[in-house]
Amino acid sequence: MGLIQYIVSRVGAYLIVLFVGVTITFFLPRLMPSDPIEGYIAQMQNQAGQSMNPETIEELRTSMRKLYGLEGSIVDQYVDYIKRVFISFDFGPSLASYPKPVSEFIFTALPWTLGLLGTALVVSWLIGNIIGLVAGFYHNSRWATLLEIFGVILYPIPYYILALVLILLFAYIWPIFPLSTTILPGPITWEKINSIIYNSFLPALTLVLAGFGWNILGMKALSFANKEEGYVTFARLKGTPSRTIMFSYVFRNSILPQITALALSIGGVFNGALLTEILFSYPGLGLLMRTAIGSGDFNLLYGTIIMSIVSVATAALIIDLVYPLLDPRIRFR
Amino acid sequence: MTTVLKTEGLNKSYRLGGFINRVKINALDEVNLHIESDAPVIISLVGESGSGKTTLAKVILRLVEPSSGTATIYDQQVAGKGAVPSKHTFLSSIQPIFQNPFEAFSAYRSVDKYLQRTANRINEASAKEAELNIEDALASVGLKYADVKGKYRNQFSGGELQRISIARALIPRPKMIIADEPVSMIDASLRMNIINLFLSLKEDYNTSFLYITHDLATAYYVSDYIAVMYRGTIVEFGNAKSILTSPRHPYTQLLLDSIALTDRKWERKPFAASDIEAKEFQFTGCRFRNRCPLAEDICKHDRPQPIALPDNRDVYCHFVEKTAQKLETTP
Amino acid sequence: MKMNFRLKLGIFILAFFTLGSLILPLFNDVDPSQQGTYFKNLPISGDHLLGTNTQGQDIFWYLVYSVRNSLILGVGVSIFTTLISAVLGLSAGYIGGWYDRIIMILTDSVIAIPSFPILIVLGTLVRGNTNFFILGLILVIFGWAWGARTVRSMALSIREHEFINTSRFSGSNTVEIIFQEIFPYVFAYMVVGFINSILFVINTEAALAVIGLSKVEIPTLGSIIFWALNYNAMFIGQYMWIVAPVVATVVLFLGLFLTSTGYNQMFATRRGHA
Amino acid sequence: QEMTDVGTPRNETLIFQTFDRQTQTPDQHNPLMNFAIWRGFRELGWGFLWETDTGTGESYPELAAEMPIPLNDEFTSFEVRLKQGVYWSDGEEFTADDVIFTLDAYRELQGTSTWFGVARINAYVSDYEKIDDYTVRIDTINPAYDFSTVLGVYTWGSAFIIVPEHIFSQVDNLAEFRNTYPVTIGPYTVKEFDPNGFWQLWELREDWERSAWGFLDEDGYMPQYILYKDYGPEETRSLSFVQNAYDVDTFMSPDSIKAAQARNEYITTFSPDMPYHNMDDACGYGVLMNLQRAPLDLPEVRWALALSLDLANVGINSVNGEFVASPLPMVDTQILRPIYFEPLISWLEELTLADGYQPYNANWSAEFVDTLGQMGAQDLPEDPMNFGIGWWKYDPEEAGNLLSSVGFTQNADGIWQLPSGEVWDLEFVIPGDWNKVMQRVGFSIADSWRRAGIQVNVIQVDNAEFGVVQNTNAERVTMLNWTNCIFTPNYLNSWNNVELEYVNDADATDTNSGNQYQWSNATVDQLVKDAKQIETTTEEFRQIGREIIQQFVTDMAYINIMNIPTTIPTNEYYWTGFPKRDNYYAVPYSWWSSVKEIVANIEPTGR
Amino acid sequence: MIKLNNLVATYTTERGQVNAVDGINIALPSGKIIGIAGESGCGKSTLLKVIYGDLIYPLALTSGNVEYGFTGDRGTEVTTRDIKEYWFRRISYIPQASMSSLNPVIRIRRQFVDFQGNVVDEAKILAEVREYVRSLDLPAEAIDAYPHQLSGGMRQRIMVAMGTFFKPDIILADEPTTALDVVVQKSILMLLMDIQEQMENTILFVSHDMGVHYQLTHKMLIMYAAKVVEFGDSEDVFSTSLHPYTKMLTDSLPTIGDDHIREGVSGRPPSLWDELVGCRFAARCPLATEICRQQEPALLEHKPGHFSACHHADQV
Ligand SMILES: Nc1ncnc2c1ncn2[C@@H]1O[C@H](COP(=O)(O)OP(=O)(O)OP(=O)(O)O)[C@@H](O)[C@H]1O
Ligand SMILES: Nc1ncnc2c1ncn2[C@@H]1O[C@H](COP(=O)(O)OP(=O)(O)OP(=O)(O)O)[C@@H](O)[C@H]1O
Ligand SMILES: [Mg+2]
Ligand SMILES: [Mg+2]
Repeated sequence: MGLIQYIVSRVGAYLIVLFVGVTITFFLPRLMPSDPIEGYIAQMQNQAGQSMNPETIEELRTSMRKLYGLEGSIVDQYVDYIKRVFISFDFGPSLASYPKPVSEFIFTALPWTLGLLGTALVVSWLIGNIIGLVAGFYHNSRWATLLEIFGVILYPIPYYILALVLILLFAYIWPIFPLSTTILPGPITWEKINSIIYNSFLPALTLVLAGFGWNILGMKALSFANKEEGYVTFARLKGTPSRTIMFSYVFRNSILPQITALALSIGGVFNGALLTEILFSYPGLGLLMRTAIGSGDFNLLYGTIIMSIVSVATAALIIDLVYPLLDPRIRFR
Repeated sequence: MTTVLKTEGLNKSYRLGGFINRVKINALDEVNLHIESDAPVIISLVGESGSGKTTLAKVILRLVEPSSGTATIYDQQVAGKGAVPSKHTFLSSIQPIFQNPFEAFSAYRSVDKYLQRTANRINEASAKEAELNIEDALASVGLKYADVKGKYRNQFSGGELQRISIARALIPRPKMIIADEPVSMIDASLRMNIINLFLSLKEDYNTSFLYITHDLATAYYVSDYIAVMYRGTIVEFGNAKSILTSPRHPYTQLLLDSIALTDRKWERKPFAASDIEAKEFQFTGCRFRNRCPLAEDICKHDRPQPIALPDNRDVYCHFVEKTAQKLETTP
Repeated sequence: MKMNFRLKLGIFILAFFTLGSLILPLFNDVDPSQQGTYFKNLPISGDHLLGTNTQGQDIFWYLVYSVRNSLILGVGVSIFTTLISAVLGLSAGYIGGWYDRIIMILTDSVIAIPSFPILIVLGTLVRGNTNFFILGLILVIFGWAWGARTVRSMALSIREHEFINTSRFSGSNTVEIIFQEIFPYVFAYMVVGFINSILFVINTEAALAVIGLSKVEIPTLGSIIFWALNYNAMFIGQYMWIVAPVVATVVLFLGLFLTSTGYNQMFATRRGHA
Repeated sequence: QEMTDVGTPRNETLIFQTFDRQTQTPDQHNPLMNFAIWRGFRELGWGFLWETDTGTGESYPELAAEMPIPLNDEFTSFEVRLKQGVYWSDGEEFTADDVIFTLDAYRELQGTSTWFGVARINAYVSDYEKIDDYTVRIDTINPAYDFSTVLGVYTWGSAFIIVPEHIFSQVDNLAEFRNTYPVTIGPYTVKEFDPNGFWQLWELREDWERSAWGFLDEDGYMPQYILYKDYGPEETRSLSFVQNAYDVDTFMSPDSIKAAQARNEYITTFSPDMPYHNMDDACGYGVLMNLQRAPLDLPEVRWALALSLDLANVGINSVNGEFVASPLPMVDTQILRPIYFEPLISWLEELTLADGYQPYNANWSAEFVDTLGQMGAQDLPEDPMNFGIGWWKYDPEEAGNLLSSVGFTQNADGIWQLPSGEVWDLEFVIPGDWNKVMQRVGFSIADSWRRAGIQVNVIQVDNAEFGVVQNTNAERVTMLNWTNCIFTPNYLNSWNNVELEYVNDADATDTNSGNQYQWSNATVDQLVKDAKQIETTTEEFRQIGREIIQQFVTDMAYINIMNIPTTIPTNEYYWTGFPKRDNYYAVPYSWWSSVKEIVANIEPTGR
Repeated sequence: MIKLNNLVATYTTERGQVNAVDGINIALPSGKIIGIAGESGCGKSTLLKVIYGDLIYPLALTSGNVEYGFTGDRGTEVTTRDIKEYWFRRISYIPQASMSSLNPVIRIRRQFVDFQGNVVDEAKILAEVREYVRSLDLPAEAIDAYPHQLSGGMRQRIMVAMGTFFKPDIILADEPTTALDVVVQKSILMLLMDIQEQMENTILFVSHDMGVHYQLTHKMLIMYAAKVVEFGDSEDVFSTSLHPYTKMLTDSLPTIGDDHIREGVSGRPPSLWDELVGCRFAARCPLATEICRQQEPALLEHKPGHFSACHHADQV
C-alpha cells in the first residue's frame, strides 16, 4: 500500500468513525423520555409558581416545536442534521437557552476544557510514564519501588475525594489557592493569564495526581518487557550509562503504544471534565454536557458529544499519520 | 517424472524506508527454477546475504504472497494465483527450518510445546507415539528430550535451538524440508552429523530438501542441484557438483573465492565489499555489473537471459563464453 | 515455583479481602443498608468497629458487604471486558484485512463516543429496573474497546515474529496461535488492564448509581463513597465513613497490583530473566 | 483593605451563593426572552407594578401608585395608576408609554418568545389603553381577582416585566435582542458578569433613590455592590463559607451548617433553636401518586403508604431532624398556620378511616422532640409545635391491615404482593444529586417503606426528566415532589385547576396541563369552581379552602410530608440584619422578592 | 597476558544449577587473535560473558577470576571485579546478533557515542567517529541511517567498528559472521585483521567455521562440555592436533571437489546436567580407554605453548 493509499484509508476510517459516532449520538438521546419541550414547560410552571392553563401550554408547545426544528419525521430530522453537522458544523440553537446557538456555547467552553484538561493530561502522561519507566527499569531498586507504590496508592483514590483532600490542604488549611474559580472577563493580558493559571492550578494538580497512575502501570509493564530486548542488553554491554539506556532505549521503544494511548485518552478528558468542572466551578464542556443532560437540551448535548468525538478521532488520526515519524521501522504494506 | 520444484516468473517486491526516501526492493526478480525428478533431491540455494533466499523459501512455504508468478512443489501449486492446497496435506508434505533459531520459538512457551504440537497435529499421533516421535527426532540431532523439556528459548545456546528446529521439522517426515541455514550455529562435528542425516532422510524417507546455506562446502557435499542468487535474481542454476567445481558466473566465482579454507590462507589485499545494496536492487540491467570485471555497456541495459550450458546448468550472464577460464575476481 | 515477596503479599491481601467479605456476612443478621438501625454518628466502639454514620448504619458492616459486592461485580465485569478485548484485539491484529478494519472502526467509535452522556441516556431508558447483571453488561460494553485497541497494536507487531510461523507449521490453528503464541506477549499488559478494569468498575459504579444505572441502596464501595460525599462526611467530621472505603479500595488495588507485578516477575525469573 | 475575587471592596459587597450554580445565558438580560433568572435580575434590576411582602403575603404597589382599581363588577377591567418620579438608570422617566410598549411587545412576540410570561399575559389580558402618562386601563379575559399578582408578583414569580420603551423600541428583532448591559429600573445596574455564567456583579445606581424600589430603604444606606457567585458544590462551598468568602448561602445541608458553625462563630441560622431553619418556603415535599393507576387508585393503598412512612426516622436521617412536618396538603408557615392548620386540628384528631382506625398522631411532635433529646440533640424548642402540628402514626401493622383488606398478601419474605399474586414492585421517582436534600429524603422514605415490606424501586432522575414524570401520567407511579406551592392564603394559585376536566388516563403520554395530582374528586371540582368566583381575601374563600383540604386528606390524594427545609445560613462577619425568627420582616431567601427587603434592611458590621 | 584462573560459571534455572564453564584455568597471550571453537552448547558464549564480566542473573561466577593483564585507572591490576568500568574502552564485545543488537529507533551515530557517558563535545566525537568509519572503508552515510536501513553485513561491520573505536585492549567477538555469506564474511574478517594488526589488541573470536579460524587466528582454544580441551598456536592445532575432538572438528568437514563420505562425530555431547566423571569426550572418542572413563584428564602443556587435556594426547 502506498503512502497516499495509506493516508486515504486512514482518513476514510476517520470519517466512518465520525459518521457512526454522530449517528449514535443522534438517535440515542431521542430515546430519552424527557422531551426537552415538555421539560421546559414544566420548568416554566415551576419558575412561575403558577400553573398555566392548557390552551396556553398547547400554544407554547407548538410554537417551540417550530422554533427548535423538531418538526417532521425522525428520518427528515436525521438527514437534515447530518447535512448541517458535516457541511457547516452547525448544531442549531440551544433548546434551553434559545436562541443562542450551540456553537457559541461550545466555543466559549472549549478553550477552558482543552486548556486545563489538555495540559493536565499531557503532564500526568509525562510524569506517569517517567515514573513507570523508572519503576520498570530499576525494578529491583528500593527507590523505584517506593515511587511506584506512591503512584499505585494515589491511583485508586476516587477522583472526587482526591480533589477534596487537595482542596482542604491547599485552599483551606493552607490557603494558597482559591477555593472556587473566578475568571474575570476582558481582554487577554499577562495579568489575566496569571490569574487563570492561579485559578486553574488546583484542579490541574488534582487531574495530574489522579491521572498518572494508569500511565505508571502501563509503562511499567512495557518497559519491564522491553528490557529483555537484545539491543538493551547490548547497550548495557557497551557500558552505556543506565540513564541513557533507560531513556534512549527502553523509553524510546516502549513509549510508542503509550502515545496511542494518549491520543485515545483525550476522550477521557471529556468525561473527566465533568467532575472537575463541577467541583471547581470551572467553565467548560463537561459542565455544558451536564447542563444539557439536566435540561434535556438535545442540541447542546449533540454539540458537546460530537465535539468530543471529533477531538478523539482527530487525535487518533493525527497519531496514526505521525506515527511513522516516531517509529522509523514502520513499513507500509 | 514429478515436478519437485518449479517456480515460474516469481516476483516479490518490498518497500523499504519511511515517507521520503522509500525504495522498492525486488527481493525476487523473475525467479525461474525447474527440477523434475522421480528420486528425492537436495537443492542448495546460496548467495549473498539479503539476496532473497529466505524470501523464496517463504513464498514456497506460503508465508509470503508473491507479487506475481507461481511456485509448485511435488506437482502441487503452493504459491501464486489459484494455489489453495489443503492445510493438512500441505503441512505434512512441506516443513520449514527457520533461519534464526532464537526467533523460531516464543519466549513465553517452552520449546518442547512446538514439538508436541507437531507430533499431535500433523502426525496425528497419540500421546505415547508423540513422545517416541519427539524422542527419535531429537536423538537424531544429538539432543535428549529430558534436556529440552520445559525450557525456554533463552535457556538454550543457538546451536541447540537450531537442532531443536530441525528435529521439529523432521517429526512429520515431510516430502520436502525447506531448511533455511539450518546448521549455521552448529559446530563442525555435529554439522556433519546433521548433513549426513539429511542424506539418509533422503535415502530412507524420500525427503527432498531446499537447503539454504552460506556453507558452500556442505552444499557441495549434499546437493544434487544448486541455485546461486544475487540481489533477487538467479545468476546460476543447475547441477551442484559442476557449478561448484567450475563456476561460470562471475559472482559464483567470487563466492567460491571467498571461502575460508583450512589449507590455504587468503591473500591480504585490499578488499571492498559492495554496500549499496538498495541501489543495486534498482538496477535495470545485470545487477552484478558494478562488481563484475567483465561488465560492459550491455550489462547496464539488458537483464541477462539464462544460457543453458551442456553440463545441465543455466547461467545468467552476457559473457558466459569468457568465464570458462578463471578470472581475476577483484571487483 | 518460588513466589517472591510481592506476589505473597498481594495474594495475602486478596485472600484477606475475598475471604473476609465472603465469610463475615455469615455472622451478621442485620441488613447493613437499612437506615436508622442505630443512633447516628456514634464513635468507634466494640459494638461498632468503625462507628455509625449519619444515616444510622454500622460503617464496618456496610463496608464488609460493600467489599463483597464490589469484588464480585469488579471481577466479573473485568473478566468479560478482558476476554472480549483479548479476543477481538488479538484476532483483529492477527487476522488483519477486512475483519481488522471492521473491528477497528467499531472500537474507535466506542472509544470516541464519550461514555458518560450516553450512559446517562441509557440510565433513563433502563429506568431503575437495573440489577447487577444489566450494570455489568453496560460496564462491559463500555470497557472493552480500550484494551482491544492496545492489544491489537501489539498483536500487529507480534504476528511478524517467526515463531508464529513455527507454530503454524506445527499444525496450530488460528485460535491456538492467537492464544498460545500472541497472547502470552500481551498477557502482562492485559493483567494490568484487568486490575485497572476492576478499579474502573468500582469507581464507575458509584457514578452510574447517581444516574440511575445502579442502585445506591446496595452496599458497594462506590455507594459508600456516594453517601459519604452526599453527607459531606469529610467536613462534618465523619472521617471513618469516607476514609474506610477509600482505604479499602486502595489496599484492594494494591493487592491486585502486587499480585500482578509479582506474578510477572516470577514468570520472568522462571524464563531465566533477572 | 480586603477585596473580593472580582475586585470590589469586600466590606461594601454583599455576596449571595447563586441558586443554580451556573447560568448558560449570562449575557441575556432581555426579559422578553428566557433570561438569566437567578442572578438578581428580577430582584435588583427590575421593578413591578405590585410586589409581594414576603413577610405577610400581602401585595403592595411598587411601580404602581396604588392597588388596581376595578372598573366593573365582573372584575374584568382595571385602572392602573403609576408612580411619578421613577426613573430608568439612564435618566429617562418611567411612564405609561413603557407599560403600553411592553404590552404591545408581548402581543408581537406571541409564539416566538421563550419567556413564559408572554404566553401567560396574552392569555390573561384582553385589551389595554393609555389614559394619560401615568394611567392605563387594562381589561382581562376572565374575572381577575388575582390581577395584582399576575401583572405584579406572586411571591417570587412575575409574568409581566416592563421594559424601557426608549431602548426597546430601537431594536429590530426583540426575539434576538440580548440587552447585555441593561438599562434598569431597580436600584442596581449590572457592573460585570462572568461570560461563563458563574457570577454576576451589581452596582448601586447613584440615583438609586428614584428607582423602582428605592423607597423600601429607610436608613439611606444600601450596599454598594451585590455579587451573585457560585462557590461550588456543598463540599467546597462550606469551606468558602467558613472563610467568610460570601454572606448568604442557599440550601446547605443541616449537617454541613452545623459543622460550619463549629468552625466560624459568625455563621448563623434563622432560628436559635431547632429546627434552626426557616420553613416558610411556599412549597412542601410530598409523595405524588398516579391516582388513576392500580393499585394506587385505592385510598386504602395510599393510606397504607402514608402509615408505613416513618417520618421521624426519615427526618433524622435525611435532614438531621430539622424540618416541619405537615399532614395537610400545604406548608405549615407563619402565614398559613392560623388560617388553615389551627382550625383543622380537632377535625384531624377525630379523623377515622373506613375500618374505624384513627390515623392521626397529635403527639407526633412531642414524641419527636423526645427522640431527638435521646440522641443528644441540643437547642430543642420549648414548644414542640415548632416541628409542626402533628403527623400520621407510623403503624406498618395498620398499613398491612389496609393492604390485606383490598386483597394484598405477604410472601414468605414478608414482601407485599398484589392481589394478583405478583410482588408489588413500587416505582418511586426522586431527583438525582441536583437536589441533594430531596434525594436523601427520597431514599429515606424508600427505606422506611422497605422495612414495612413494600418493595420499592427508587429511580433518580435529572431535572428535565423529573419535569416530565411530574407532568405525564404514563411516566408516573409515585414520586417525591415539591408541590402545592401556596404562600399566601390564596390557594387558587395551586389549586385553580384541580378540576375533573384536566384528568387524563392512567397511561396518557401527553403532558398534563392542569390538576397536577390527576385527582378526580367531584366535590373538590365544585369547590374550586366556587372559589374562583369569590374575592380571595374573604373568610368564605378560606372556608372553601379548608373543605378542599379535608377532601385531600380523606382521599389521601397525595402524601404531604414536610415544608421544604430551606436551609439558608448567613455569615454575619461583614453584614448583619438578615431576617431571623426574632427579626422577621421577610423570608430569608435570596431568590425571592424578599431580596429587596433584605438589601434595604441589612447593615455593614464595619469589619 | 589474560589469565583465566580456575573459572567456574553457573546458570541458575528452575531445574537447578548448571556449570556452563567448569574449571577453566589458562593464560591467553595478549596481542593475538585467539580462536575459540567447540561443539554448540559447550560454553563458548558463556566463557566470553565471564571474561567480559557480564555476570548477571542467571549467570554467576562460582569460583575463580580473570586477570586482564593491564592496569586500570586506579593503577591496580584489572580483574573481573572492576572490568565493568572499562567496558568498550578497554574491552569490547561484538555480539552475533547485529539484527537485534541495535536500537531500532535511533540513528546509528547516536549509538556510537551514547556509551561514553557525559560526552563533552558531541560534535567533535561524531567527527571522530565519522573519520574512523571512513578509515575502515565503510561508507560514512551508514552511521546516519537507522539500523533497519542497512543490510545485515553492513550492520555487522558497523558493530565491528563500534567495538574497535576506542582501540580496546581486548575484543570479544561471538560468532560475528555466522549469518553472513562468505563474501561479506571475508570482508569483515579482513577488517578485523587489519584493525588487529594496527592496534595489536587481543581478539577472542568464537566461530564454528574452522576455515575462518584458520584464516584469522594466531592461537586456538578448543572447548568441549564446559572445559578447555586444547590450546595452542593455530598452525599446530590445525596440523598436529593433540586432542581427538579437535581432530574430528578439522577432519569432518567436506571440501569442494572432494567426494568422500564424511562421518560426523558419533554420539552426542554429554549433558551438562548429568554427573560427569572422567573425560567428557570419552563416550565418543575412538581412543577412549578405561582411564578416560575414570579419571578426568588435566590440561597439560604437551609441547611448548601447546596444551591438551587428553590421556592419550600422544596417540592422536
Ligand atoms: N518483510 C520485509 N519487508 C521489507 N523488506 C524485506 C522484508 N523481508 C526481506 N526484505 C528485504 O528483501 C531482501 C531479501 O531478503 P531475504 O531475507 O530474502 O534475504 P536472504 O537471502 O535470506 O538473506 P540472508 O542470507 O541474510 O538470510 C533484503 O534486502 C531484505 O531487506
Ligand atoms: N540463560 C541460561 N539459563 C540456563 N542455561 C543456559 C542459559 N544460557 C545458556 N545456558 C546453557 O549453558 C550451556 C552453554 O551455553 P553457551 O551459550 O555458552 O554455549 P555456546 O558454546 O556458546 O553454544 P553455541 O555455539 O551454540 O552458541 C548450554 O548447555 C546452555 O543450554
Ligand atoms: Mg535469509
Ligand atoms: Mg554461543
